[in-house]
Amino acid sequence: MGSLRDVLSPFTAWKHVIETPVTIRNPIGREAADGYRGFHQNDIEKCIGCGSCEVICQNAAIDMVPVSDPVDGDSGLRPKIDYGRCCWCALCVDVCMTGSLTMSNEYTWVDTDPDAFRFIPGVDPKPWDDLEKGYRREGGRVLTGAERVEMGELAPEARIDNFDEIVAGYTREQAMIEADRCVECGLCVATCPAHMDIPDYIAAIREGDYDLGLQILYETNPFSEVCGRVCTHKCETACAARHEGDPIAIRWLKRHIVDNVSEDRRLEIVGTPQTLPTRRKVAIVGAGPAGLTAAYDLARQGHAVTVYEAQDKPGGMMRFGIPEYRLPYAALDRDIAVIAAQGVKIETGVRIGHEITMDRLRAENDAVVLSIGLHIGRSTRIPGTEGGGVETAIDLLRRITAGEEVPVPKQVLVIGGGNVAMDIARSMARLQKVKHGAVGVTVTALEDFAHFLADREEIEESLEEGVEIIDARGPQEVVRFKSGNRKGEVKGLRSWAVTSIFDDKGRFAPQYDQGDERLHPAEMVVEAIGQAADVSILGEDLTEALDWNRGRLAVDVAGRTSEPWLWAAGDAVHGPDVITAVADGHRVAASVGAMLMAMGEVAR
Amino acid sequence: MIRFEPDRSQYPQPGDDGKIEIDLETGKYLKLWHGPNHPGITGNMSVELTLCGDEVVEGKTHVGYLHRGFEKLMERRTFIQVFPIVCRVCVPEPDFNEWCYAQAVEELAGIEAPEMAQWIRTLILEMGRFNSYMMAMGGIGGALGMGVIGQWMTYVRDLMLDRFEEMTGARIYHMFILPGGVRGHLPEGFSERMEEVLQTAERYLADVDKAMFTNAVFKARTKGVGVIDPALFEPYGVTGPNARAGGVAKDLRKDAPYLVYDQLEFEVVTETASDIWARARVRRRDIDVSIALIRQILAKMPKEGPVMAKLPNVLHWKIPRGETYVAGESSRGEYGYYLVTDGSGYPRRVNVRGPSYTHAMALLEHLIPGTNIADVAALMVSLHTYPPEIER
Amino acid sequence: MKTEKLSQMATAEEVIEAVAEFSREAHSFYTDLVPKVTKDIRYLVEDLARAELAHVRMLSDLMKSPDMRDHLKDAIRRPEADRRFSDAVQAPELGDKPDDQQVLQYALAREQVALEEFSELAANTPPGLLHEVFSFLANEETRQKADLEALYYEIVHSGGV
Amino acid sequence: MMRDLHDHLKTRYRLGDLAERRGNLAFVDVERADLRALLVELRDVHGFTHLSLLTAVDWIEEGRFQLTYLMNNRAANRTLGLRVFLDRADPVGDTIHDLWPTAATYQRELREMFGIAFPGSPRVDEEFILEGWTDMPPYRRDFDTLAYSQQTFSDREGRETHDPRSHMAKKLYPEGQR
Repeated sequence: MGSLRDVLSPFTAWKHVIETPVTIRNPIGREAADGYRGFHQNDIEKCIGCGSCEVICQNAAIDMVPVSDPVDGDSGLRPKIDYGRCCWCALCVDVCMTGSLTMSNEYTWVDTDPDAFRFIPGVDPKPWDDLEKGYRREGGRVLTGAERVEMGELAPEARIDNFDEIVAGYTREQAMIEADRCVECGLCVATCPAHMDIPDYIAAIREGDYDLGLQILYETNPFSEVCGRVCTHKCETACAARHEGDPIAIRWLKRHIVDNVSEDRRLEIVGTPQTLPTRRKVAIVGAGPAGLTAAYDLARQGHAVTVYEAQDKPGGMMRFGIPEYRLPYAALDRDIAVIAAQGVKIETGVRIGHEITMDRLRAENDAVVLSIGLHIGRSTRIPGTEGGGVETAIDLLRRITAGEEVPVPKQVLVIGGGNVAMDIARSMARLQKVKHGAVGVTVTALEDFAHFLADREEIEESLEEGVEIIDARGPQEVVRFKSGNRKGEVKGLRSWAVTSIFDDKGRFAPQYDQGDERLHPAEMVVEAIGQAADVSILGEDLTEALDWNRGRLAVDVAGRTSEPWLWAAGDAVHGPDVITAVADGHRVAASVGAMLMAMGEVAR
Repeated sequence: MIRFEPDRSQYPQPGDDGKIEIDLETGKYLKLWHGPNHPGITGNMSVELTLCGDEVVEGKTHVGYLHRGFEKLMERRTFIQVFPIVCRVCVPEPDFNEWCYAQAVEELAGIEAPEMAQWIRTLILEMGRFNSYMMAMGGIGGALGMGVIGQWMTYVRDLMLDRFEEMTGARIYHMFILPGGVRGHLPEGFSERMEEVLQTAERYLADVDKAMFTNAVFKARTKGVGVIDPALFEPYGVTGPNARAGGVAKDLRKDAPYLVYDQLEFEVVTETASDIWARARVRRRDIDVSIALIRQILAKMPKEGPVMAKLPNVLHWKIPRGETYVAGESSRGEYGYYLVTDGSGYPRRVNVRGPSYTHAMALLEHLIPGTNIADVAALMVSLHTYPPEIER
Repeated sequence: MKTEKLSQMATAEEVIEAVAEFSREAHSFYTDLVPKVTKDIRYLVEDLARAELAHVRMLSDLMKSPDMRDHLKDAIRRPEADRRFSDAVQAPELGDKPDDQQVLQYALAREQVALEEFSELAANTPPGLLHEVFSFLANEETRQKADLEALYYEIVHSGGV
Repeated sequence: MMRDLHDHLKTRYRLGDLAERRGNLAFVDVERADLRALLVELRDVHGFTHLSLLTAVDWIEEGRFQLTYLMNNRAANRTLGLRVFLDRADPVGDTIHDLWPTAATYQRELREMFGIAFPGSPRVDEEFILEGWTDMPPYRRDFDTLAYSQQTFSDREGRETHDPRSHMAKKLYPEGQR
């Protein structure tokens, strides 16, 4: 038997009888902790419907359901949560690419209808929608990489005196890390004009299967090597990763695949047409991305395709518009070689309208595709633009590519704020560096930096190379010497400050401050403001016969003009962009192919 | 002390092979299911008892009442998707699952959680241990008719759950220790609120000491009852407080220091009697160790620093082929995860080593013959077992 | 006729008639131009002709409106811009085979003159019906000029590749 | 130290290479025939007295099961994982319940979940977790839990999801445009 203490001390428990109860009288309505993981909230304006929440949910509690129409970078889908399955782990919140999905600290809700517990947060109104408290992940998203792998580039001093390619391309290790960041939502696919299977080829990189990657690229784009370098990468503006970090370097990853497949292997993988020749003939005018893509598709369908090119080399604007430091000619040649290997005949140095007329093309072929691009450089036509010392950027770029001698004065002024302006500025800078040992290029643009048309990286690289960029200047006059031995030569550009370029509706309505006038000294003025197609090759009769739509050839969705034998594609129809031209080429080829097929049926 | 000694002459005698032949047809025996629904059972399990008089001649443990095939489920979830389900392997002390799994994944993937995360993980594990012991104290009291102990302990545990709630966003399944680190820092003023909880706990524990450990009835019912011969510890895989109650000073926190335990000062609590009382006492004293550790961690831990390592994209996270075993000292003993990877995005095999696996199966079945039916509940509860970690 | 216009004061009827004349001239100018330009830019000239015709109609409706009739004889100060206004009517500076850019530049110049004319008229007339009419017409011209500017930017400044 | 032990044991047992995971954890392949003697030596000579766990891994592609015996020397803080491979077509392991009685539980579970036989292990054929289970041992890799649950349970009505990529394709460029 224990001591007396052992018998008595348990009775001390009785003291609790007079204590206030510790239980909460009404637990319904007790507020949870600030960071509690309760019912979800979704900021549906911020949400892009990428579906990462659905993918990560191990309970399959989330369905992506349509809430609005899809637009670039937003599928219009929003997560609908089945709370019968939700385990409140909040991985969906942690993985959310935009930070739109959060959890409130509300957790009590009684309802007799089980289906009430399936709803779309942020769409189906709930009392906790505006609660400030609840689970918010700390910092940015951590479950997918947020930072882009930096691309190796030639340093400015190493690149300014030559036309060597600037971008090094990813190593396998770098590409693997960058490819790993992709969440495979596929929002980019809709935005890509050619609807390339972006998540799939990025997955191929992760698997290290470059053959597969290349195969995927060729399913949608025979200019993957070119696009891997100079694509306008609209896809990256739709990338889910951009909302809380850098978008995936989709363009560089595409290039990385091509870089890792030898030329021979590439020809092997792509192969040659697997169908019998159809004996149908197609003429394509212009060997740019649209024309050659259409040629590639049509040749693979078994048709005899001839591409006519006015310049003495194929490639169109890819060759003659884009400087070599951005797109080495060898890269372009490799893409074209695969197309030529499909049996496409490319006749260079043949100017339609001169050596061969459209009528003859029409007579000798079953279909004609017009893909002539935008090769006429626009002029501002301000006073002084007529006469020597004033050039258009397009023309100069073409002459540089063709190896022609171009004037390289010590001080050049470029009018324009787009990528063409940067291209010519940087090209001239290189030529100046070689000839004079110093760069003297000034770019004046109507737009201010906030509204610049050129890509950010183009602007940055231009500045690194010593190009001076002055934004928000309206050109007024090319000033010429009025007397002396340089009489008539260009003295510089007179400009006014632009106080605003767009009105409150975002429309072009330039306002100048005439008091802020400047003279930018220069021996040469280059206009890089815009481009036009040379439709004069069509001839008067055809021009008159065709339907037009506000300055451009009227075409149906498939690119067919009002003349049943004539299709039009590329920049001249849809504006300047390689990938859009590629998409256009596919579209036209499909339409032409369908027509030829129908012809074949009739003949039989 | 008066102890009733039964007349054993009527009891079956073991044969030459040591086994007892039980023939129910003789009418001498009674089958009794202790559980799966019984106040004296620890969770959803049962012991199939064969009684002769009021003495147990055989006990067979039955589990499977809440088997969800976790280990198999994990094999078809990506490495990140496993994270939300591991905690569910053990309700009262879920955090060991989170930590073991995270640590195993980190090892095989070559990732190291930041220092801040290591401290917070240690804090969580001690808080979890505290809670688990609260259940154990309440359970042992309850099994011996002292329901009020259970009520006090539940209250104190609830206060700790409040701290869990504010730190992790959830009370029971915290889902806070992710592979790579932890999900966040401690909220503002956490230490102060924790101190209040600890002081309340100490007040109630003082009452437990008076009402339970200094209680003639409790002593009579537990001292010398349910003795485990320390020689059985290794053959039966006995670890943790069950072994420490038999004088074996083994504690993974000391023997194989993990997280930041090598930077903390604490003693390994032991008792010698190896009976129910000793096991309860070891746990009671280990609560004090936990309380001290929580105070120490909060005082010593860094004030800032990242809590997550950089992870690969978890949506297609692949881990090279390999295997590892990560274990720690839970409130019941060695808790470990054996993780095998095969280079894919899914675990090849996850095996959870819960201490209850050996304690509630082979050990209990070995101990139970000869026990008085009235002591079965106390014996069971004194082993402090949680069935889900047996059947996983 | 010309000298009358140059006098300091005129009636509202005279001023509006001069404006209508300006638009009528422009309409027939654009109409004549339509067959001369290539088909691809014909839409531009046609659009401009249509706009001018709409103008003429609007002004003629205005003159006929009962409210307006009472004010037709009101004397108002002839705007300074009127001189350039008259010049523009007289001297279309456009070649025989203009391209889209030339046509647009020409049209923009005309809009600018009209805009200044109406703005000045609005400023010169005291609050009342005439003031409102001129303000309305000035706004109308501003809008049309903005449309043309936007079109000019789209066609000429496409920005480059 | 693990390496020393491995070198030492290698002279008498057919052991694979030592796969070191951490300083205090390593794995090694062991021939089934050597297992028992090795376990006894590890326990009685080298202080590996604690059986942390015994479980199996199904390498279905390789046609074999891996049994993992995790042996722990607590005093020295060392854990050695012994890997014994069994033919998956006829998996038979050797019982060690006489060395560690608790092993009988592990073996009973392996019998039920993987279908690995341990002749002589007490109550090895008694149901452990599953009652009335007639399908294949469920922890084998070829047992498809998803298929099982789809056959056994029904999905909730009215659930439908959309893949963002194909949904956008359908809405924005239904012609496919390839």
